Amino acid sequence: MSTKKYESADAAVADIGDGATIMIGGFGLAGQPVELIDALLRKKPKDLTIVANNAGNGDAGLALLIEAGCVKRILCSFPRQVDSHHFDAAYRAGKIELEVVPQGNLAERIRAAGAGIGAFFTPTGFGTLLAEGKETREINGRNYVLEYPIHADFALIKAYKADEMGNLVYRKTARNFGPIMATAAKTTIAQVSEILPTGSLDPEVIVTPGIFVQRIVPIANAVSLVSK
Amino acid sequence: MSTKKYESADAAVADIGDGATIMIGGFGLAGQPVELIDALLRKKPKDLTIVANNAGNGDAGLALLIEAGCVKRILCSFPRQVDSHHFDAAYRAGKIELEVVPQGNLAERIRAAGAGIGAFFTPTGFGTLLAEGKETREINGRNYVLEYPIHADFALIKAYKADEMGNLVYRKTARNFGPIMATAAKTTIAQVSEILPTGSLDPEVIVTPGIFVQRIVPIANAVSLVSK
Amino acid sequence: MSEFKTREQLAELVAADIPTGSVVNLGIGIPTLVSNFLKPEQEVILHTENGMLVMGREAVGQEIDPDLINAGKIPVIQMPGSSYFHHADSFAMMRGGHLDIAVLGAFQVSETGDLANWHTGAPDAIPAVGGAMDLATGAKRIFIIMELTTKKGESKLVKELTYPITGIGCVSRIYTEQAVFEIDKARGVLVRKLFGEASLESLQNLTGLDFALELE
Amino acid sequence: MSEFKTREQLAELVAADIPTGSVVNLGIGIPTLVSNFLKPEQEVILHTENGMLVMGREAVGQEIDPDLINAGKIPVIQMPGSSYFHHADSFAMMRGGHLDIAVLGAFQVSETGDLANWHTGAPDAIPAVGGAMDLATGAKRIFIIMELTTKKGESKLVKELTYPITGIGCVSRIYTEQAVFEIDKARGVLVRKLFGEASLESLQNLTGLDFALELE
Repeated sequence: MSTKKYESADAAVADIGDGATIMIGGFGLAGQPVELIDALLRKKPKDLTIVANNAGNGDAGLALLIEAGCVKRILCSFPRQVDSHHFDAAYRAGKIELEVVPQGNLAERIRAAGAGIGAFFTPTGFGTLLAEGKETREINGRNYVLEYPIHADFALIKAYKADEMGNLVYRKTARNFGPIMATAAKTTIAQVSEILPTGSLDPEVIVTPGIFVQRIVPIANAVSLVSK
Repeated sequence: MSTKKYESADAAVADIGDGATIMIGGFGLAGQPVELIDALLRKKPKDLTIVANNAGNGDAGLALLIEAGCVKRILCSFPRQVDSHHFDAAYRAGKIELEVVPQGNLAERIRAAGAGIGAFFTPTGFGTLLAEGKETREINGRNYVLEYPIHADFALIKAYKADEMGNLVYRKTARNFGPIMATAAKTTIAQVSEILPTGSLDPEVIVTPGIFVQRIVPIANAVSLVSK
Repeated sequence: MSEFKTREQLAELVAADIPTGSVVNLGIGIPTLVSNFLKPEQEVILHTENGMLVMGREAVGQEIDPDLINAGKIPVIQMPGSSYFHHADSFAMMRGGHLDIAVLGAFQVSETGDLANWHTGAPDAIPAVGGAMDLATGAKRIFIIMELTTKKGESKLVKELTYPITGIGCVSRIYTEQAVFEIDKARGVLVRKLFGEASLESLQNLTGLDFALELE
Repeated sequence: MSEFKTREQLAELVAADIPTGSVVNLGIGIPTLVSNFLKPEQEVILHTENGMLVMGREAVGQEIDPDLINAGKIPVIQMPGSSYFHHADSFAMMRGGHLDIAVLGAFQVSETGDLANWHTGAPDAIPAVGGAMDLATGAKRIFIIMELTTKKGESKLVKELTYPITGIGCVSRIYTEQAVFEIDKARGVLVRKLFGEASLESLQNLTGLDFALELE
């Protein structure tokens, strides 16, 4: 049986090179694959483009990747937070490009990539700074902005449990961006607390079918912090 | 506690009037809310527009609605089937208008209505009869067709179980169009085999949150046929 | 002589104005106070953008679970009837018009209901929008809780926004320490409640706007 | 002298050409025979448009469950690793390029890989497209199983389609009783296998097309 299981986070991210576009799951720290990011950090890749909801919290995961200067550009909806000091410093020093995207458009653009949609009209952002220069259109009396899908080379996500085929289930609000990022990246690497024998997960409950997951990394006691 | 429970299918469809646009869940007979449709049939509404994957099978549910002349127009992906004789007769007699939609575009147009998307570009159907007269566009070297959402007044769907708040779970491939139709109609009526006390359904397993469901009809031994 | 309203009192007022069975999203900050004043019999369903419906109150002690947080990243509890879903489904609920009310804060609101609450426009301010724009255009009604004036005493209820806009003509009601306003597409800004020694005149002087007095 | 291939033999050939671990959608009719010839060690994952992955074989006797059917409405069984999902997610898998191979039937295929398999074009024929167009444009590769000629002996492999098109330039390989063809964007139609007394010449005479002979 070919396996998607990787013995370590380091092995799973070994081929992520400079200039890669990487989606990182999580809403704050909930669902952020901190151990996968730490492994990426150890490799010190350069000129990364990151797609995530936030731009790192405190001194863990994504925040450290930014502090280490690995990130050239970030697409996210809510970079500035109480504990986003590493991002703030890099941004103010002009060391990181930022594209702010309304959270719902970010989610829909990621979903569109996975669903093969070429572009879509959304009402969110019409008439605001974040729609400047974008095509707009009135449809049935409502104004819309044309938004395009966001694809990625890799997606680093955190799920709750996986089976050997890569089917995933998530835990509470740690689900957030994981399922849609898994569909939008060429290679999806999922950090899970446990890999179960195939057949253990109820088919009705599987959220991310295994066809979207190329690599699974079992990390038993993953860091699980509450961001301030 | 206000309840979404209706004692009978007849009570649940009582206010569906002539000319209504009604989505009907199901793929063939799997997931088709036959008892709800039978109740609708007893009311003999006229000039209905139906949105469904097929145009009725054998002599049950949707097929009988068509046979009774209630349906003025149908949007579907696969009307002609081994046992679609009622539809075939009505269509050949010019008594029913047909808009054939590629199944994936039908699903995405229904999902778009529920998700507030104004329109979207899909590669499916480009250059074919089913894209004639539609706006097209090349995006990153691929050709797309612009498709618009499909809204409805009512959605009749069949789920497996519900709780009192209207949260729904489905059963195997009887899930099909149910979850997306529930989001696209003003009023969703769900036929279920059982209504459980709220809290019985695992929050991770709920497929259709109760906010999308206005009426629940418990029908214990629902007809469940295998279409020929 | 009733005093100006405190934040908690405004949150309580907003809670009382939410119809039974409404699906509601409470924005980060003051709006989250509203959940403390919702009564069970109101059967209000709270939605949080990061993928949960029927969201419970703030979690305390043993209840705290880092995987179960609200939009402000504060741990909350699960309730009977709760459901979880991914980000595209969560914002499809907003964009698709399935939320009845979103309660938000604001830098400014214009007399036509334009909302500014995501960016001060200051050149060195790091922009962050989160779900603000999706909520503003998506929810059927927007209730704003804000002080009527800035620290420098300027009115935050203005003729035209000077801050970057979040959403056009999307605000329905505005709850401030001095008064509750309602924006009526046809008749403009209505004063629905007056607090303390505020009066139609005092409000008009302070804001420079014209209001119709239609107390609830 | 080997005979022309039967449908079952063609289905077996197709099964053998499916790489290990491929995600495959088998169209209604002859293509479904392919699943009978897939070996467990190929670890092929079958997708069905009505919302299931890791779809099992046809159900028999007690196994039959009206809620568990394939695209042809034939009852199938569930397997370890199966998963269920709704229609928008199912077709997002197709449209999003997550299916490696779709095996379909055809009325006609052109020498540039255009496919016609949903509508005969006959005026009184009731059109029905189902997932044909989504599969044609969505799957990474399309394998066709069809007879090389119509009942009247006309070639179904043509210079230009005369039937309504399903998808432009989407066919990769065509399995017929006389030969297996491959469509190469640059070099046109290649003959990869010959059966019975078929030859490059006989095929070119029958179809009126030019082929390159590159047997596998």
